[in-house]
Amino acid sequence: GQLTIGFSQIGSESGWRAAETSVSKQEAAKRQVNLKIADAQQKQENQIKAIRSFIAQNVDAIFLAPVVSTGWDSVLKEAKEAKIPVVLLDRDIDPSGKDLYLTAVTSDSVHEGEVAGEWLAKTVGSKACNIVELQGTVGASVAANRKKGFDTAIAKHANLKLVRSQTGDFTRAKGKEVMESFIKAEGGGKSICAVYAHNDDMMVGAIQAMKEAGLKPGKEILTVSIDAVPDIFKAMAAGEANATVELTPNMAGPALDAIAAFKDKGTVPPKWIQTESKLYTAADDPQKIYDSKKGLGY
Amino acid sequence: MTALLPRRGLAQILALIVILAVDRVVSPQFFDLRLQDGRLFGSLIDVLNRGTPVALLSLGMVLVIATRGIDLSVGAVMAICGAIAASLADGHGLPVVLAATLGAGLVCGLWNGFLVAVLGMQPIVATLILMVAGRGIAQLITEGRIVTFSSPDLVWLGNGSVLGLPVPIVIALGMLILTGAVVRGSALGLLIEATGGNARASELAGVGTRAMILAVYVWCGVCAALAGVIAAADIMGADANNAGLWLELDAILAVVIGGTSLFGGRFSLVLAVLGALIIQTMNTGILLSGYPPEFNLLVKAVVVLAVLLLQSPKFSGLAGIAARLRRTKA
Amino acid sequence: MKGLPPVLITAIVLVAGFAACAVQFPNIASTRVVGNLLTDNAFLGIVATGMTFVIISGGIDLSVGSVIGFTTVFVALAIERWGVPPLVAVVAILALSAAFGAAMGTVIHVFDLPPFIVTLAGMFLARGASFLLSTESVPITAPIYSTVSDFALRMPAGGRLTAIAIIMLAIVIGGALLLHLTRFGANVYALGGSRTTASLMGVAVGKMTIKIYMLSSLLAGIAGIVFSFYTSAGYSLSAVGVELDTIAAVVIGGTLLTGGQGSVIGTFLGVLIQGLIQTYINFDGTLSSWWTKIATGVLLFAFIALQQGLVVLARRTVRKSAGAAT
Amino acid sequence: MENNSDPASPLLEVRGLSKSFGAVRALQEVDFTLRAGEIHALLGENGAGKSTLIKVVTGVFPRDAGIVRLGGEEVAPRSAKAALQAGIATVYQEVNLLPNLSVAQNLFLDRQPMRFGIVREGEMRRRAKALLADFGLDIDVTAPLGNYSVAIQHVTAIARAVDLSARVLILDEPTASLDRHEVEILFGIMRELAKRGIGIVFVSHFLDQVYEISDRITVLRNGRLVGERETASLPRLELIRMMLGRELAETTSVRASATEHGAREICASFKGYGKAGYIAPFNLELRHGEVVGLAGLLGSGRTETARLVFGAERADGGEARVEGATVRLQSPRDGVRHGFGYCPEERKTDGIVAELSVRENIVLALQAKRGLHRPLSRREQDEIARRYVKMLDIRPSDPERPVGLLSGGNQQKVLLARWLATSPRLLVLDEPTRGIDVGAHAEIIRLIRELCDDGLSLLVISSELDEIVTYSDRVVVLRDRAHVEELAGEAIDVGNILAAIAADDAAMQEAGA
Ligand SMILES: Nc1ncnc2c1ncn2[C@@H]1O[C@H](COP(=O)(O)OP(=O)(O)OP(=O)(O)O)[C@@H](O)[C@H]1O
Ligand SMILES: Nc1ncnc2c1ncn2[C@@H]1O[C@H](COP(=O)(O)OP(=O)(O)OP(=O)(O)O)[C@@H](O)[C@H]1O
Ligand SMILES: [Mg+2]
Ligand SMILES: [Mg+2]
Repeated sequence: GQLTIGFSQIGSESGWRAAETSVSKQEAAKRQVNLKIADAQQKQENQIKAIRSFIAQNVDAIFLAPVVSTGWDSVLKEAKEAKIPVVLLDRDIDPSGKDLYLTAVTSDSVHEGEVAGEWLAKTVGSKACNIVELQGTVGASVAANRKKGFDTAIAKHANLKLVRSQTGDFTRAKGKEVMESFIKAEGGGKSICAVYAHNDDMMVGAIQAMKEAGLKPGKEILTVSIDAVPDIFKAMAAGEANATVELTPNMAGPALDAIAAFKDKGTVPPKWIQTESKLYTAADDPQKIYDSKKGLGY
Repeated sequence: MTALLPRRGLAQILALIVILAVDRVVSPQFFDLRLQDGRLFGSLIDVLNRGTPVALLSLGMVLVIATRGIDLSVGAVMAICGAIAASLADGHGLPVVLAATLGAGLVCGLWNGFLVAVLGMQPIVATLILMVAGRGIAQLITEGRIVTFSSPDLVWLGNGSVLGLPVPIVIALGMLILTGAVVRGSALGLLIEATGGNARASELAGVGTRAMILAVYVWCGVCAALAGVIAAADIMGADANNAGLWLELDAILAVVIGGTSLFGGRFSLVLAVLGALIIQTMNTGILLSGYPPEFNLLVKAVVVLAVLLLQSPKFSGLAGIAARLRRTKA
Repeated sequence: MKGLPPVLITAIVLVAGFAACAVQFPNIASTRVVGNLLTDNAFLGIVATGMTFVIISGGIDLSVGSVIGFTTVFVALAIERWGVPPLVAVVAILALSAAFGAAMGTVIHVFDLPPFIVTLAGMFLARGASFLLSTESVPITAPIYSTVSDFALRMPAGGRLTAIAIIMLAIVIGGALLLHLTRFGANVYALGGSRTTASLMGVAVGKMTIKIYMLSSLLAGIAGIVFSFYTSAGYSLSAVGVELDTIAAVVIGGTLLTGGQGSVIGTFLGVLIQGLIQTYINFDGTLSSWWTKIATGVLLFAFIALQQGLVVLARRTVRKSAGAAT
Repeated sequence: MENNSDPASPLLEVRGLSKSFGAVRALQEVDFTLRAGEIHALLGENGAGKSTLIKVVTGVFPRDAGIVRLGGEEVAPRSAKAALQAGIATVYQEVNLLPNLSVAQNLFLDRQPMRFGIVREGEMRRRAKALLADFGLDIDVTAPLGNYSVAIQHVTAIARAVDLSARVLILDEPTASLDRHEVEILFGIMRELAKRGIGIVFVSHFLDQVYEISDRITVLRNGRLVGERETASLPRLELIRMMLGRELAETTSVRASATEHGAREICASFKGYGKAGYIAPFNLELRHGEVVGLAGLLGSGRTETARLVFGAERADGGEARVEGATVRLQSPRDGVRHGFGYCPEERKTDGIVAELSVRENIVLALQAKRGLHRPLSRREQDEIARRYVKMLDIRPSDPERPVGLLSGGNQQKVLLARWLATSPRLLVLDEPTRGIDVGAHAEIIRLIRELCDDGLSLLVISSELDEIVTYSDRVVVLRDRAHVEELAGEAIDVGNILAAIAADDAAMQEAGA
């Protein structure tokens, strides 16, 4: 009959996350799957609780968007004992748990950082460029990975220099505040050549800060960020942002397909279904993308 | 001479000066000011501007704490009111938006006040309820998205300027004066301090302690609403997930740094706002310093402890010097 | 003036709530869910026990969540990176957290500063220190970890009483005995009644204050170890915001934030009530992130209001019967 | 304790003790000598420094200068605990026990009987019972102390100290809230202890009691030692002169003619007023210019009557009228609005706002009455404060001093000032002279009379029957939470009141026989 799937979602900390949730619902509805979403309010312990209660309810499969990469072994073992397949969404877990889940539908966040860094290197060319970075929440694995990828990419280019890096907590308000201080600390922003933000929300805040300081983001100062949320396309259309790397909110679609195939025919999916980390720039008709993304629940 | 060396507030002023000096060391341009598009521009202005939400929150919080209460819900109320402002901004005029948001803040305050004053719940749990549910309500309004708007009126509240000063600073200053006028111009200040100092005795002296408690929570809600509107106007959007997140702790910290006891009683509005500025001066300094963000919390902890030790009556250093100075000048 | 003790009222509220949930989702009334409730809330039960002492003594400890986070990181690094034997690492971190609590208690007492703020600084400090140790999450692979976390007593009908649940139950019972049967416990209540008076009556207030915060941090350390068993990892962001959950559990359990009254068993019931609220929401599974928050708030309100109502009712009946007697 | 057998050797010796609080010099080079086996009264006006002396000696406050010798050896306790360990047990002035703990826990805090690290509850309960039985109390020792009246709390505190006193027992105004019966018991125990060689310091403002119990007297004034005398050789007037530094204006003992009062108008009246489980319904008429005294044993319902009359507690039946008009008294605010005032019995918890200044405490009720919108200007506040500080001789006279730092008696005067400032029509005073020195006592009684002559109506509770007899026009006697008798005019004397109070016991004994 109808499949019942429990989805342990991290929470609703950003627009992207809200979009992932609502896209998941749409995808489930499309396939007539009963999707139970438990929202963990950003806490791992809540996710573990949620998984346990899914097991207690005997669901057909569990989707897990892990808030952190470690600490899932024992609860996933329980799921395995109960013969409930688990699919990871959006983020991977520690390698030691490889045999505890069916497949992972994720992007590679190190790769995202690399794509951003490479774009910047290509665009700047050979001239010297001071970069400032808006990090995600301290301790968040995505932040660490996106930093790592970006650092690797720019390390190959001696002319690119990371001069300041501070956390903006993935939020607009903090992004703006931190950018304001970067501008003050870098002589009114004149010496900044590019901004890299770990997500688009911080970049939107940073763009405002630059505009208020009389700078021209997108022209005097290059911007590159990650996620591809609608508002960054609006900025791009206005010529205030340059590039973003997409993290698709549709992780559930491929996951649902994999589960359906596994349940019906016993097809074991590959261990990693990687989503594309696509780069968007002003050349990609940002207005159109904005219109198409607007309705997705970002 | 007491005007030069006030009995209270000396420790706070000194702390602020020390932190400003440290900021100057980590960032040589700290005191630079220039005019940019008819608006003052510089780190000092950033401190004031970024400090506004917490300063506004602390204005309400200090009254609540003076009655021996605490309001954990202010961050969530900020989120609710920001969300309301953002959803109404593009369809309605500023007066409607302000009326709706301040009204919402008022209702939130009434709810808290009702739980504390009428149902007799302990303030920390009573307001915890709205802290949890309130953010949910805010997200419900925005459906978890960041709702953006472009209404120039509302944007002006966040980014405009009056005589070169950013509007939020002017609003905070106005609220400080208004609150001061209401509280110290009427008997409210005395009655709040009495209620916080000894609620039973005040009740028996004929003070309407319930009304007093209700009033301070309402005012706290209104201040939080204003802070929420400013925070939303600042980023031209309502971020229900993150607006005001953990700011309740900063507001409480500001009040305590401002010398108001968490056990109620004597309070000072000006010093609470000064406390908010101390916190923000520290935050801005951290951002300017260029240290890796892993250090942020450690620096914060050390500074907070140092400021508190300065104020401690048992810590003879500063208090002793101040007393001696006062005595010699008198 | 006895009436219905607050603990009993909390227990009634818990049972009524459980029954109501079970009516809607029959699966809830299973040993499995009960076992989960204990396991999932083990670390919360442990910190809440320590917090009960602090709150009864008239203080508050906001640092516990951060201490848990620091502990997990420290233990993970010690075992995995520095090659310390697990047992030594555990002992070291317990000593460290006890010292941390003692330091906070000393500052509170010696400088006469409000606990709220001192422990808030402690919260920043411990979290900041764990960032310095490692911002990444570190998996713990030591065999003893999987042994402990896999250990469980089977209950009838599939429920599991896990090792960490047993640790929690032991600490709750130990805490209750310490609070209600020893001189130390009586002094905790005395401090909550009035610090000055307690001191005039000959209680060594300074030493008590230090010991109480030490106990709280020590239990937070144990909770951190339990948390690391629970997740087999150390992570600097673990247990963010747990201090508020803990305070809520303690207060729901009938302990007065103003100090002087309360019980460990009440706190334990408070923890279970919070766990039940979450289980209910998880079972429902239709709630979006925001409705989850709203529902949590509403249920919190319902439980507290119900409790408050019962307290008032109990007081009325006592007065009525006293009136009849005269 | 045979080492203390020599009656002449000083047990506790204080030499040149000084203590200042900022600018206030509370003690200046005070000497004090306590011999083993004596009962030594420490006397002085409110704010003379008695309590401070005690707190410095027991290490609660650090001293500025001076030495303390106990049994010949110099001691410098740095906390109450250290003093206890040295053998000095103290009952401080405010009831200093913990209302949230059980009576038994209070009695044995920090010294509970233990076995294997566990408190022996049963043993502790039994010992607590036995201890209190010595004081004629038979109560449930497992109930929280806060459930009991101030008097019972006070007796508990005394019992604890008595049990703890190894060498010295210090009692700072222990009798302030006790009635005659309990005072008798206490004195019996004190004499017993003194016989065993324990030195006892006794602070009181009741000179009768001082003469009854003490062997010697030390008098302080303004923080200085005035002198030390044998009680037997010190005439009362001389003692008063030592305390006040002047003669006491003679108080005439009986109120002016009571006859005309029959015609006075009714200020407030209560019919069938009561609350189930709190106090039985009563009828009470209060007239302008008249003092009504409430007499009864502890727990007889006097405080309850007062709270109901003022509106601090809601009645569940009956009718209240003010100046003839039916009114609702649902809260203290209602009481204040109708021109009532109420000085509660527990001044620390129900009366003062310790942190606020004398000025703010005085204007509090007046301000509450006027409402938020009509704040008293700072000048008006200063003026009111100055007037009452002067009228009631509140010391130190600085109106900006936090009330919590005043001596107990002066705090009581501040409370009185608070209500006088509202110009009430009815003032309810619960133990108004508790802890007030002889000078101020006479002052307050004169004030009560003057107020009456100005048309104020007074309802006064006092455990001092002499005092009640002195100023009352009518006396209502209470027993077991019911009004049982009303005496007026000639019928008012101590004997009649006692008879009315005891009638019940007699009746019970008859019934039992
Ligand atoms: N903690 C304190 N801080 C400042 N001043 C104090 C403090 N305690 C007492 N004083 C002052 O010291 C003086 C002596 O007070 P003390 O309490 O010893 O008087 P007392 O003789 O016990 O009076 P009473 O009979 O009213 O109890 C008073 O002027 C009082 O205001
Ligand atoms: N023997 C007792 N046992 C239990 N509770 C008592 C006893 N005596 C008094 N109480 C409690 O103490 C409270 C206050 O009563 P209180 O003794 O003050 O009455 P009162 O007649 O005003 O006496 P007084 O004015 O002398 O203190 C009452 O609420 C009562 O419950
Ligand atoms: Mg005294
Ligand atoms: Mg009484």
